[in-house]
Parts: sequence; C-alpha cells; structure tokens
Amino acid sequence: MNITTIVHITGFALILIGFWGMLTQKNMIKIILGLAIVETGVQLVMVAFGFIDGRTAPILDSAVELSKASSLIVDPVPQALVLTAIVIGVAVNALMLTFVIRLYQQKKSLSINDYKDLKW
Amino acid sequence: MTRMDDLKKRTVTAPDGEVFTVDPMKEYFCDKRPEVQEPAHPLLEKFFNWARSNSLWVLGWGTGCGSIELPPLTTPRFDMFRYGVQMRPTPRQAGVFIISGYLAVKTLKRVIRAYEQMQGPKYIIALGSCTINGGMYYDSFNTINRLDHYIPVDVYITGCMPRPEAILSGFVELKKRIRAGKAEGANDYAERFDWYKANQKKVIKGWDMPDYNW
Amino acid sequence: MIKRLIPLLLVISLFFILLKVATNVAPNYDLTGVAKTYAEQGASDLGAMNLVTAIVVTYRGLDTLGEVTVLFMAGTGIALLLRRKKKKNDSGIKNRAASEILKTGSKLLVPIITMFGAYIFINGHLSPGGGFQGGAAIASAVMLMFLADSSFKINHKVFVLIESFSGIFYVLIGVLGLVILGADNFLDNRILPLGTFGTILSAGTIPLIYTLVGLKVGTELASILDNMKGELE
Amino acid sequence: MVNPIYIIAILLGLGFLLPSINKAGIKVTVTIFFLGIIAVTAISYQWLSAFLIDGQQAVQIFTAGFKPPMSINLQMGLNEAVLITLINFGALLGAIYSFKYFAENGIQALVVFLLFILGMNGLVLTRDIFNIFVFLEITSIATYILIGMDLRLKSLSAGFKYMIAGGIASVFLLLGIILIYSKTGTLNLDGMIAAVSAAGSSQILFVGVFILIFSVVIELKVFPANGWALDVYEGSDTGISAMISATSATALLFVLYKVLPLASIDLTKMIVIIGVLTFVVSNLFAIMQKSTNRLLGYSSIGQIGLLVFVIASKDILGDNFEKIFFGLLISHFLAKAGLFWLSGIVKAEKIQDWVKIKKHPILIFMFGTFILALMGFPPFPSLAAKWSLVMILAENGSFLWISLVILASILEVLYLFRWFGYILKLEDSEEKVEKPQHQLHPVYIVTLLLYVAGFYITRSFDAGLSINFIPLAFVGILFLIDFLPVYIKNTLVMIAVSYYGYILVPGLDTLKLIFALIFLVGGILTFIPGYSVKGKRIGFYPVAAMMYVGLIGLIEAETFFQFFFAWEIMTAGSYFLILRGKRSMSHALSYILFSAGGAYLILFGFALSGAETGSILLTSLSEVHIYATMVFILLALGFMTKTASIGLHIWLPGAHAEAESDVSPMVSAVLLKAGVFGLIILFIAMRNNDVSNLFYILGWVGAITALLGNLIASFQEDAKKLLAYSSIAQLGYILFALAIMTNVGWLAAIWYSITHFLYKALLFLAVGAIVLKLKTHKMYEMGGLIKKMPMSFISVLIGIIALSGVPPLAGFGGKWLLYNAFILKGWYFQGAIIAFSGVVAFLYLFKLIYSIFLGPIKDKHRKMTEVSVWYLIPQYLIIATLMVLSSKPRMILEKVGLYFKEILPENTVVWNGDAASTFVNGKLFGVWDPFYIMIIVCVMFAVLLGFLLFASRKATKVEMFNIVYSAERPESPQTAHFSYNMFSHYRKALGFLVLPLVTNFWNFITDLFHSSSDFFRKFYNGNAQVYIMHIIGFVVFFYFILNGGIF
Amino acid sequence: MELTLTSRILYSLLGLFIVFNYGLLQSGVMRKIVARVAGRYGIPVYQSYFDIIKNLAKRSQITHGIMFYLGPIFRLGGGIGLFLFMPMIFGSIYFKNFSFTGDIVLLMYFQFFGMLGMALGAGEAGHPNSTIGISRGLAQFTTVEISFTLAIIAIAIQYQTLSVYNIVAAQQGGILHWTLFQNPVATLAGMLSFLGIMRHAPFNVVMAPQEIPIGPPTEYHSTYLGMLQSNRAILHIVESALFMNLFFGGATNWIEFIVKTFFIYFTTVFVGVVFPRYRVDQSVAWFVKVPLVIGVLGVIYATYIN
Repeated sequence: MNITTIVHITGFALILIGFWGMLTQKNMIKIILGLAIVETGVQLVMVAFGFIDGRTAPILDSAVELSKASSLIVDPVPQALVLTAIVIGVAVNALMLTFVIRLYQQKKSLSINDYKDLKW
Repeated sequence: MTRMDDLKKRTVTAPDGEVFTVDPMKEYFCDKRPEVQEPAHPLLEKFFNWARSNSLWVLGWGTGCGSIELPPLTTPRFDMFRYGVQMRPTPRQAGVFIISGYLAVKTLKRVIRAYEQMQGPKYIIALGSCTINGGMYYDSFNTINRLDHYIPVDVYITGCMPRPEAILSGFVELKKRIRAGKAEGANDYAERFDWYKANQKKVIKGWDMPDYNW
Repeated sequence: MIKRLIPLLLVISLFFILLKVATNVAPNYDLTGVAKTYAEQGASDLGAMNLVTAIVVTYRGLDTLGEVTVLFMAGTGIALLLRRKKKKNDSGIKNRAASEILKTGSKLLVPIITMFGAYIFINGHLSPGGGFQGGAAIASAVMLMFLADSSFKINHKVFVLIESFSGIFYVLIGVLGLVILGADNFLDNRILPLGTFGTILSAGTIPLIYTLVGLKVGTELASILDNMKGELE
Repeated sequence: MVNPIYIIAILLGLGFLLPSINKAGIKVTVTIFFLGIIAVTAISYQWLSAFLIDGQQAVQIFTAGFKPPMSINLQMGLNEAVLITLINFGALLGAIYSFKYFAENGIQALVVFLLFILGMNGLVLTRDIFNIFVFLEITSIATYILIGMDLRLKSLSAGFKYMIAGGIASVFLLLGIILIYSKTGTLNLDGMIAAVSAAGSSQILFVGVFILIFSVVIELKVFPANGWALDVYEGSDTGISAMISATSATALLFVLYKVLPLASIDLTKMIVIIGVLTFVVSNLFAIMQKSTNRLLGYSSIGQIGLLVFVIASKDILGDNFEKIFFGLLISHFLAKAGLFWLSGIVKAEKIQDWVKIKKHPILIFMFGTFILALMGFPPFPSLAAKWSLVMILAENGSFLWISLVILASILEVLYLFRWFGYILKLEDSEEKVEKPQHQLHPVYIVTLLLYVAGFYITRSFDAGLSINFIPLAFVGILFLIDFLPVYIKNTLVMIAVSYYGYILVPGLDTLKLIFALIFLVGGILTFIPGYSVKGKRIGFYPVAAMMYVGLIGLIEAETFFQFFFAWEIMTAGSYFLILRGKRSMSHALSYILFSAGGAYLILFGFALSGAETGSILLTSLSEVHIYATMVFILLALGFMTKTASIGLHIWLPGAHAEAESDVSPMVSAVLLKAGVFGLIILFIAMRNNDVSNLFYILGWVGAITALLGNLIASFQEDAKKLLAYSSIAQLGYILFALAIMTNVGWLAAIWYSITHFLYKALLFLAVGAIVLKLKTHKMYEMGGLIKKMPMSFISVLIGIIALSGVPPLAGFGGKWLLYNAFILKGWYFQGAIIAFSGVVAFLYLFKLIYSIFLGPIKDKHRKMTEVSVWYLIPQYLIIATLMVLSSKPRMILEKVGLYFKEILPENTVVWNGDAASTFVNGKLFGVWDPFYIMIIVCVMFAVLLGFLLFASRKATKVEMFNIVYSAERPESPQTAHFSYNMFSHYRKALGFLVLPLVTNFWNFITDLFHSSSDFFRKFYNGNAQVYIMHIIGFVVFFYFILNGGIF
Repeated sequence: MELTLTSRILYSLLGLFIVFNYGLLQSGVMRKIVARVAGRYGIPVYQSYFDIIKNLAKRSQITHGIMFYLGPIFRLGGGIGLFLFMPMIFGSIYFKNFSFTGDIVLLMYFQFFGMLGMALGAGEAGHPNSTIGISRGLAQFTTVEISFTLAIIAIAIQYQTLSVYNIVAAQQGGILHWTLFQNPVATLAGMLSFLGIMRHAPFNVVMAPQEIPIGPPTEYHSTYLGMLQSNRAILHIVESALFMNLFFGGATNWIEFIVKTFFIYFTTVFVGVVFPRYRVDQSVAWFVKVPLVIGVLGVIYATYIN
C-alpha cells in the first residue's frame, strides 16, 4: 500500500460518496456539495495519477539537478490540469449556489422536489 | 309545421345569403287548366278506340266498400283479363277509374287528384247505388250523393253491392261506349271544368290544392 | 426503500467501474510522453523554475486563458444573476457589528495577506504558487474585511477596471506573441528575454502574466464575494 | 488569412473590455459587441471561402511557439471553417435577435454572450483534449448564465438542472482525460488517438475512453440522459434555446466527431445505437407534446440524435460523411434556430395557440420552410443528406437502422405537420402578433439561407447535380409575387405550364408523353377555375405550381434521386394544397403521413436497389436480384400509398373531399396518376426479376381495392367523398390491370389512367363547383338542380356514363381491355371481382347524379344559378376530349400498344380500321369497334329522341309535386327526395364487406404511438435528482453492456 | 359474301321487326300459359298489341323535364342496341346484325345502357317510389352480374373467345356440343343470373306493384309507356337469345330461334309462378351465395376440362 494507492482509493471513495450525496440528498445545497465532493475526488485521482513514489515536486530548484530532472520530479502535467480543474470547479460551484439563492427566493424552498414545474 | 302549413308562403335563405320567398302553391305545382283533346282523324280514331276498348287498365284503388267485389274479378271464375281488363297501380298508366261505392268527401279530394293525374282519354265506372244518389248514406254529412257532379262518369253500375258479373257487364258496356266514340269524359271535364271545380269546392272544405292536379 | 435502492444500485455500479480502474492502476516509475519532454526542455525553453507554472502559463497558456475566462465569466454571471434592483431601501436590517477581535485581527492581517498573495503570484515561476493562488489569497483578505466590517464596500469601479484591463493586457501579451514572433506564438512568453534562470525577472512574460492573473483573480473573487454576501431584497 | 487565434483574442479582449466601458453608454457597448461578432464572422468566412474557393489546405496553428504535444494547437480545415462560420453567423443572428433582451438584463449579458461564442469557436478549433474541457466549460457556463439571467423560476430551475448535468458530465470528462493521459502521456488529440490505437487492450484506457466519450454524449443530450435538456429548451428564453439548439449543439457535435476516433469499434456501435435511439424516442415523445418550446426541444434532440448517429457511422459513410453530416446539420441549425426565434416572436405557449399567425403569410411561409427543412423535404439540404445516408446504410446492410430512421422521420412528420395544420386550420384567435423587426430579420435570413444552402448542398451531391432547379425557382417567384391578384397569377401559371410542356413534350417517349400530358393538360385545365376566385388567394399558386413541378419532375427523372426529389416536392405541394380546404386539417395530416411513409418506403427500396446494383438509374431496378422481392414490395407499397390501395387508402377520402373545389380535381384526377406512373416505372423495370408472385398478389389487392372502394362509395352521403372513394376503386382497376403484365392489360391501365383523369376531373370540377355554390357536401341536401344548372348536369351525366363503362363512351374501352386482359391471363376470380365492382359503380353513380340533379329541388336552391363559367370551360373541354377519345381510341392505344410491345409482347391488340381485336393462337378472341358502336348508338338515340319529341310534342310541362303520390302530395321537397342511405338494403346484405377494419387498424396504430408516447414521457418527471439517476444509470448501463458484465 | 351497309341496316330492321312481334306474342302466350295453369281463361295472346296501340294513342301527356324523355329512349335504345350487337341466327349473313363491332363484353355493358337511362328518367320524374325501385333494381342487378360474369368467364375459357358468334360456332355439331352439356355448372350459374336479369318472381321486388306502385316507371304513361313496352318485348327475346347463344348452341334458323328462346324465357316464368318474392336484401344476399358458388365451380370446371 503505497501513497499513490491511498490517494487513489481516497479519490474514488470521495467520488462515490459525492454521488451518493447527489442521489439521495433532497437539499439543493447538499447536492452541490455532493458534486463538489465528486470534483475533489476526481482532482485527487488526477494528482495521484501524476505521482511517482519517491520523487519531488516539479520545481527545478536547487534540489533538482537540471540534467536529471526527468528522473527526479513527478509528472507536472496533472498538477497543471488540476489547477485549471479546481478553478473551473470553483466557478461552477459559485454559479450553482447563485442559482440556488435565486431559486430559494422564488419558492422559499431548498428541496429539489419542489422544482418540478417543467416536465414531460 | 302541420300539413296545412306546408303549402304556405315561406321565407328561405339561399346558401349565398340571399333571402327570398317561396310560394309552394305556385312553384311546386303546375297550375295549368286542362284542355279539350281533339280526337284524331275519324278513321284512325276508330282504330284507336278499338284498341282502347280492348285494353282497359283499371286503377287499382278501392275507394269504398264496393272494392270488395273487385278482387273476385281476377279469379278463374270471373277472369276479367279475357276482356283485356287489367289492374294498374298508378293513375298515370291507368285508363279506367272504378269508384267503388260510397265516396267520402275526404276520399273525393283524393279521387279528384287521382283522376286529374290520369291521362286522357279516361273513363270512370261508378259502382253501386251510393255513387248515384248517396245510397244508404244519402244524408251523411261527409258522403257525396251524386258522383257526376264532381267528375264525369261513363258507366254506372247499380246495386248494393253489384255482383262481379255486373261489373263485368259494366266493362262490356264501357267498351261499347268507347267503340262508339261516346266515352269522352275527359273532354267533358275539360269543357265544364269550372262547373266541376265549383261543385268540388262546394263540398271540399279548406281547399288547399292547386286547381288542377297534373 | 426503493428511493434508496436505486441510488444504491447506481453507486455500486459506479463502484465497479472505479474498481476496474483501481485494480488496474500500475504505479508510475518514470515520466512518459509529454511530461518527460517538459522535464527535459522546460527549463531551457522557457526559463521557469516551476515547471507547473511553465506548463500552465506558456505551454498550455490557452487553457489558462480559458480558465481566467471561466472565472471572469462566473463573476460576471453571478453579478448578473444577483443584480439588485435600482431602488434599494437602505433602512433595512442593520447587520450586527463584528466582534472586536475580528476587527482588530483583520486590520492586522489584511495587509499581510494581501502582500502574501502578491508574493505568491510574483514568484509563481520560481516557487509553488501562481496567479490563481495569489489571487485567491488576496480575495480572502477582502473577505476578511467583509466579515470584520459589515458596512465595508469595495470600490466597484476600480475593481472593474482592474479586472478588465488585466484581462485585456493578458490577451494583448498573447497577441504580441503573434505580432512579434509569428503565427504560432500566441501566448509565447519569449517576447521578453528569458533572463537569468531562477530570478524574479526571468522566464519572459510569465511573471507579468501571473501578476495580471493574480490581480484579475483577486478582484473577481472579491466581486463574487461581494455579490454573494447578501443585502438582496 | 487572419490567424484564427484572433477570433479568440477579439472575443476575449472585447469580453474583458466591455464592463470597463460601461460608462460610454449602451449604444457604444452594443456597437462594439456587434463589431466583435461581425469581425469574427468575417474571419471565419474568410477561411471558409479560402477553403471552398481557393482550395486551401487545412492548417495547424500552434500556440506558445511549441509544437504539440508540448503545447495546445488549433486546427483550421474545411470542416472547422464551415462550422465556425455557421456558429459565428448563427450567433450574430442570435445576437441581433436577442440583443435587446441582453441589454435589458445588463451589460454583463453581452459579455457572457461573447464568451459563449468564444467557447464554441474554441471547441471547434482546438485539437487538445484538455483544452476541449476548458472550452466546454466556457460554453456551458455561458449557457447557464444566459439561461438563468432573466431570473424567472422556469429558467432558473432549468438552468440548475442543466448545471447539475453539466457538472456530472465535466467530472466524467476530467476522469476520462486523466485516465487516458495516464496511459498515453499526451493531451494532444492526434497523439492520443495514435497512442490509443497503438496501446492495444488496456483496462484503464477502456474505462477512460468510455467515460470521456460518454461525457461528451451526455452533453449532447442523448436519450435517456436528457431530461434536463428538455427542461432547458422549455424553460429558457427562445433566443437562448435557439443558440443551444443550433450553435452549441453544433460545436458539441464536432467535439464528438473529434474524440470518437478514440473509441473502439464496440463503443462506436454503441454510440450508433444511442444516436438512433435518441432520434426515435425523442420524436416519439414529441408527438404528445403541446408546449411549443418543449416540442422544439424534443425535435432538436431528435435531430442531434440523428447527427450523433451519422458521426458514429462515419466509417461506414466514408467519403460522403461530410456532405451528409453538413446537409443534416445545416438544415437542423438554420431551421431550428428559425423555429425557436419564430416561437419567440409568436409568443405562444401551446402549439395550438400558433393559430394567431394565420393572418401572417410571411410567418407561415417561414414556418413551413423550417419544418420542411427539418423533415427533409426538397429543396432543403437534409433531403439529399438523408437520401445519401439511407443509400449508404443500405449498402452496408444496416436495414434495422434504416427502418428506425424512417420510423422516427414519420413521427417527426406527424407532429410537425400536425402543428402546421393547427396554424392554418384552428379557429382564429383574437391575439395579435407583434413583429419586432430586429427579431424578424434573423428569421428572414435563415429562411433565405435554407434555400441557398439547399441549392448548393443538394447540388454538391453527385446525384443532386442533375436536378433541374429552374421550375423550383419559378415556384419561388410565385411566392414572391403572391401579392398580385388572382387572374395575373393564374395566367402566369398556365403560361408557365404550357411553356414547360412545349419544351418538354417533344423529347418524350410514348409512355412519358401520356403522363406528361395528363399532368400538364391536367394542370392547365384545373387552373382555369382559378379565374372565378376573387382576391389574391394567398398561398395557392406557389403550392399548386410546386405540385406540378414535382409531377413533371417525375416524368423527367432518370435517376433514383431525381425521382425521389420530384416525389417529395409533389408530396409537399399537394399537402399544402389539400390543407387549404376548410375542414381538411386532420385529412391533410393523414395524407402527409401516408405520403411521407410511402416516400420513405420508396427511399428504402431505391436504397436497397442501389446497394445491390451500385447504379442510380431508375432502369437499374431490372438488375436487382438478391433483394428483388424486398425492393419490389417496398417500392410497390410506396407507390400504392399514393394510389391509395386498400389498406393504405384511409387518407384519400377526406383529403380529396375536403380540399377546395378546384383542388379536388388536381389531387384526384392528376395527382393519383403519379403513383400509377411510379408503378409503371417499377413494373417495367422489374418485370423479369422473379417477382411474378408479387404481381399476383398485387392483382388481388387491386381487385379488392376496386370492390371495396366502390362499395364504400355507394354508402357515402358526401358527394366529394363519394367521388374520392370512386377514385380509390378506379386506381384499384389500374393496379389490377398493371399487375396483369400483358400488353392488353397495360393498355387497359393506360386507358384507365387517361380516362379516369378525364372523367374524374370532369366530375370533381362539376361537383366541386356545385359544392362551392351550395356550401354543402351532403347530397341529400341538394336535389333538383338540373333545372338550375343544366350545363353542370350534362357534365356529370357524361362523366358518369364514361365512368360506368357503358358503351359508347370511353369507359367501356377500359372494361373491354380489362376483360380481355384478365381472361387471357387466367385471373378469373380477380377478374370477376373487378367485373362485379364495375357494376357496383352504378350504385353510387346513380346516387350521385340523382341526389344532386334530379328529384325535387329544395326551397333554398330555388334561385340558384349555373356555376361559374370558369368551372364550365374546363368541363366542356374535357367532354370534347372524351367524345373524341371514345370514338377514336386507336389514336392513343395503338401507339401505346406498340410502345409496350417490346416490354410485354404477350396478348397484343390488333387494329383494323377503328376496330380493336385480340387473338388467341391466331383465333379471334375479343373484338371492339368503338367508332361503329358510337355511330350506331348515336343514330339510334337520335331516331328515338326524334320520335319521342314528335310524339310528345303536346306534352304538358309539370312541376315537381305533380307526381302520383298515392293521390296525395309530398309534405316537402325533402320527403320526396329518396337519397339519404339510399342503398340501405345493400348495406344490410353486403355491409359486412365494408366494416371499417382498415380504419380501425390505423387508429389502433396511431393510438398505440400516442399512448406509448404519453406513457413513456412521464419518464422525465422534472426532478433534477431523477435526472441525475438517468445520467448515471445511462452511463453504467452502457458501461456494463460494453464491458460484457460487471467485472 | 358481305352485305352492304344499307342492306345490313334493312335486314337488321327486318330482324328487329320479327323479334318485336315475336316478343309481343310471346309475352301474350306466356301470360296465357300462366292463366291456364291458374285455371283462368287468360288474356288474348295479342293483348300486348292492344296495350301498345292504346298507349301510343293516349291523347294527353305530361313531361317532368328533358331527362324524363331519356328513360324510354335509353331503355328502348338499350333493347334495340342489344339486338343490333347480337348475332341472331347463326350462319345467316342476314341476321348477324352488327355483332362484328363488339363481343360479349359489349353486350354485358350495353345492358346497362337502358338501365342507366331508365334510372335517370325515373329520377327526373321526381317520384320517390321510382327512385326506391331504381335503387333496388341496381342493387339486385349488381349481384346478379356476378354469376353472369363467372358464367361468361367459364365460356370464354372453354371456347377461347369472347365473340358471341364464335361462341355459337364452337357449340355447333350436335346437341352435346352445347354449353349446357359441355359445362352444365356454368350454364346453371348463367341461368340463375338470367332469372335475376329478367326480374321475374322471386326477383321482382324492383317493381313491387303493391308496395311502391311498379317502381321506376311509376310516372311513365302513354307514348313513354308504349316505348317501354316495346322495349320489354324486344329485350325479353334478345336476352333469351343471348343465353341461347351462350349456353344452348344458338339458332341456325328462325324456327329454332323461336323454340329455344321460348323455352329459355319460359324457365323464368316457370320459376316465377312457383316461388314467392324475395326482399331486395334477401335476393342480393342470395345471389352472392348460391349462384356465386356455382359460378366459381363453373369456372373451375371450365379450367379443368380445358
């Protein structure tokens, strides 16, 4: 059980927990939180995929010899991707919460079951 | 709408919205008077009369109780067919009208209509006493007493009721009259049309027909 | 029962999908593909110590531009969605004043946090961090001020201007790459000299871009906070 | 060339700029906003023209000065250029449509819209998988904001549902990206595709690719993970819905196109299934839909499903993929955008409320254009695309897909045309339609573009090159000059038809000549009554001309595609014509449903044939052997829907009866012959293809059609319905005669075609004119009109004598030929049925002429006058023709016989003078001397008439009640008119033959579809959480199928 | 040897004269026979002459309109036309009439010529009973035609021709060559339809004198009626002759013609006095049962022996 596996499993578990929350919680904010948990899980998994046991961060400072950099650092790409993913996730979550605020103002309810006017 | 109203003037709307009046009495019926039909050339007329006398088509309509005596005529015992007498169901084709017995005013109206719809030359055989003087109904309020005041009769057959034999002899008598060229009832009706009409209108209350039924 | 059963079934099914991934993950032992190229050439190509920054700002600069756009758009959208009616009645509920500790603490901390944020984005190419992180730190300073002082208002005009122009400059820097270096050099950091590896003024436009991003993110997040903090109706 | 990066730069730069120049005022902002969009549109158009005109090669644009996989690269090729031009132009129009709405909501809306465009451009251009994710998020977030910004409950809840779904899709996408990256080490699409195909089987890749592609598919709103999407379409502002349906769907489709090469064959097949399923199910659910925008949403999703199917079938479609994809996409794009915009202008919640545009011909025209384009009617691009799609699918033996695509297309026809029917036929509402100019202009433009695109795209198909667009252009001109008074347009149309005939006729062989004459002469004759109409008769001439263009196109057609193209034009034109009738809504709908169904069967048949022989010529049908039976059945069924054979006939009576008075002869006498023409083409081509059993069956079908048609006609009270059923029966004769497949049989068929054209046109013109004048169809409400309309009476008299087959008129020729044909063929019992039904015709013919003209005249008709002279002129022209043909049929029949002699040498007719005779083993079989018979009958008639007139010269003319009525008189004209239920005794004896089994069957089918639609659409119960379940369930379900089990 | 047109017309008129008189007399004789069977003396055999002359000699006349004329004209035209298009005497160039202009199909459809005209004329008369009669007549006639068609198809199969003249020719050479013996089933079907065509009892509900006073000709009288009667005389003989030609070997001289047509026509009279009248729906249904089956069997038989 190395650290990658632990992070992987944590990530997957968060994904499942998040989905469980999304599927069972009626409160819209909780559903958004569920989605946020899923996102976090995915982000963890992403980072874990770039991780190599025993290596250092992809910063070529004094700890890393430039010529051997490729054998000393972990994969920088997933980290770059996660950065983007996090920012986008934040944006979406903020927007979703905004929608919830506006919805709540109209119906004074946070239950997802109360917003079924559009159907069939 | 009662039957009387059927012939009253009415306002109708055409499909294109035009509103106009319809007068059924004028527009549904031909209101022309009958005319005297001149016989053909005497020789030809004789030939025609011979044929007419041998082809007597009787309107199959029993107007009164006497009509009970007509069906036996078609049986083997009397067999009127051998004289060229046949029944026709429609006045258009019939030449002989048998008024069989008493004639109620109500029936008279129909008789007149049927008679007028027959094509000339046409003949009328009046059957039984009632057609002559009203018979046992002479004082009835709704039975006519004398038929030839209303339509021209060619042959009267007396009796109450006359036997089929008597009717057969009536046919023979009619044949003789036809051959002699005396059976011109249709022309008589046309000539004295006003007189007949007046008589008819006298007894028929609420005359709601055109004056002549073609 | 059934209401729980279906989610359960679905989550179990998802579990099996993820299980398949988990059981097949082989630990990496070496860098492969593009990562290896980055590791080998990144420093010499772009002159940035922080490879993640190199990737974020230059190699995958278009992503970052998009990212900034997303955040900008989220801010704009939230402003749009939470827009207030023109006639605002100020005589509404008075917010309860913050505690003395918070007030004092914030006065102490806000400048430090802001400075720290600025440090993060200015040093983005040298050390962990960058425009987004720095921006977020600055925004947290603004948030602290909101918490400390209920009547605190940000200067919208200034914020908007900062937001706009940092964005525009970012785009312009990208376009400068096209103008100076050629059709394939959008967002190339090499329109400025790469400088000495490992110093602040190195890695071409990366520090500049990260500064702009930092400003932009900071103001945007702050605006979002401002919009979401209430006072509706 | 302007670097496409500038598109991104401009949009982004302006997006960032706009908030800061808020102070400058809304006008400046909006101007800048539009300038930006125009600029990017111009850039994309510049690229498009470079590719199209200068033949430029696709270019790669790198960023940051590095080559992929190190940096992100963009690709600009023809496909991309087309798409971004489409998207940017669509967005420009959308912006024009919506800018006021945006401005009302604040300057931010403009910014978001710019970034929305940016996102879509990026999606199309980028070749980097993670970049796709970023642009996808930009597009999605922009969409969320645009949906929610008006702050209505509807749009907010729809937006929220969309966000949840989008959020799930994006986490799946991220997961997929990282899984694939972990195995391939690159994010560049091209590198990834190469690496995936090189990697062989890897479980992680398997899951990664699956999740990646399914996340894109979910974004594409496929069934069943699309409940949220419908709510979005319904809940959002129409301008936004238009953008979602048109532009962003286009960009997303292209994303699918880009990532699909990653997929394994099995996964691709799965996408194929999902696409078709979406197309079918969406259209099925749509048929019960009443809400305008939701209906459009269903339709959108259906169309996108079809496009997903096309993309996933790319390998099968090969070289034609682009044309098919763009053909369908452009139709969908323009039409759906147009429809949503129109919906926003009309502001009608329910589709029934659209009736308020009834008074606005331009809106109706545009609406019609859009729905026709959606369904794939000519001349729109989707026709050629669908055509090619089916052709290629058939080549690959994908018959199931073809069937499903056809089924869904028919459902689409059902709800779209029903909607169109509502517009034209429901009770007019008082509501006014406001027509804001800035909103209308985009709709005008897309309408125009649809035609332009139709022309160019149809011509880009090999098959489309041969289409003659000039007549269609004439139809277009007619639409433009529709404001002119009737007599000008009428004259113009007649001149055009004559001129077309003048240039067309000399080059035709006998068979085509006959049908060309039927169509052209029929056209001219049936246009003459048009002069009697006052006013403008908006919409009549273009659609009538359209029908005739289609008919003539059939004559000219050499290839399958030309034929099909003409067939669809004709169908559409005739549908609009029929729809003009007062109570024709449901009948026109069933007409178009059957016609469309028939057309699709024809398409299927042609496709099968093409698949086997590889040829596109109509004559190549003769080379079909493997699929001969199928091809024959499909084509025959297709044509028989038009000829209304029994079982497929239920559309005809209503359609023909409820059409306008001068339209009935067009559709009955002329249009039905199109089906006959098709059958003849089919039979000629496939006579030697071992389908003789089918001919035998068709013979029976024809006979039974004839019998039942005539029987049902006898029980009609509606004059035009009676004639319509009579047409069914007459077409039954023709089918029977054709199926005999001997020379004399075909002579009979041709003769019937000609004479039926003449006498049915005559009867429909005469009866139609009377119906028009009397304002009733019911025969028992007519009566006695002979005195008021003697000219019409003579027409009808000649018509019924000709129809009944009584010598000496032309109808007898048909009977005689038919008897000879079926006895020589040995089809005795079918023949007996035909003979019997010929006699049954007397029942309704008598009823027709008696009930209308004889008997007592009704009071309200007493002042009736003769019908318009414009109706009488064609009638008497027809009578003259009939008389000539009756006495001298050799003129035509001999040529026809010779023409068919090479094809069908059996049982020819030998001519001797005017006499026709048939021979068996050298011995005389049958003989017919029409001229002699005509002379004898005429002389006899003249002598007897003379005698009678002399004998009854003194006859008294009497009136209608001078009848012996048991020495009474009738109460009213009605009592003396024995018309209603005239053949009750016949019904008592033979009524069991005319039980409405077929109608019940089709009712059952439609009920089945409607009730299943109503039942299954409850699946979308409006709860966002349930939608989440749908999405996850959708993913796991297909995952397990693909995986072949849980592990 | 071919006749000139003029002489063909003259011979045809002569034939028509013979048929007309024979028809008048024959109907007298038939009625006489019926009367005698009933124990009556009966009408004179020449009664029909009186009736026709009388009708033509009627002095007054009405008309319901121009179509009213068409009834008698078409009716009589139909009878005469049928006569003209039918070969009367086989082997005689004089009484072949104009049969070369058409075949059995022409004759079948020419039957409708009269019916149609009568229907129109009666319709113009405006009497509802006429129309009722017409509707019944047409309805009944449709089903009558089924077995007739089947019988004709059987004959056409058997003799490989539709030409009546050739059909007769094929039956020459002895009594056993008649269709009656060659295909008794088809003959039976044909004769059953003949009952319907002649409209004697049990198929005379069309006229139904007691119910809808004689149906179609209700309004016809005088000259019109005379023409109708003339047609009746001609038509009875011509229809009988048609069946004679089809099933009973035709006739080579007038004697044979008279004998055969007499007996053929007599069958209808015979059936008529034995069976009571059907309602129209009953007769329609009856014709699609028994004669239809027999007709089908006849066709099958003809196919089989051919």
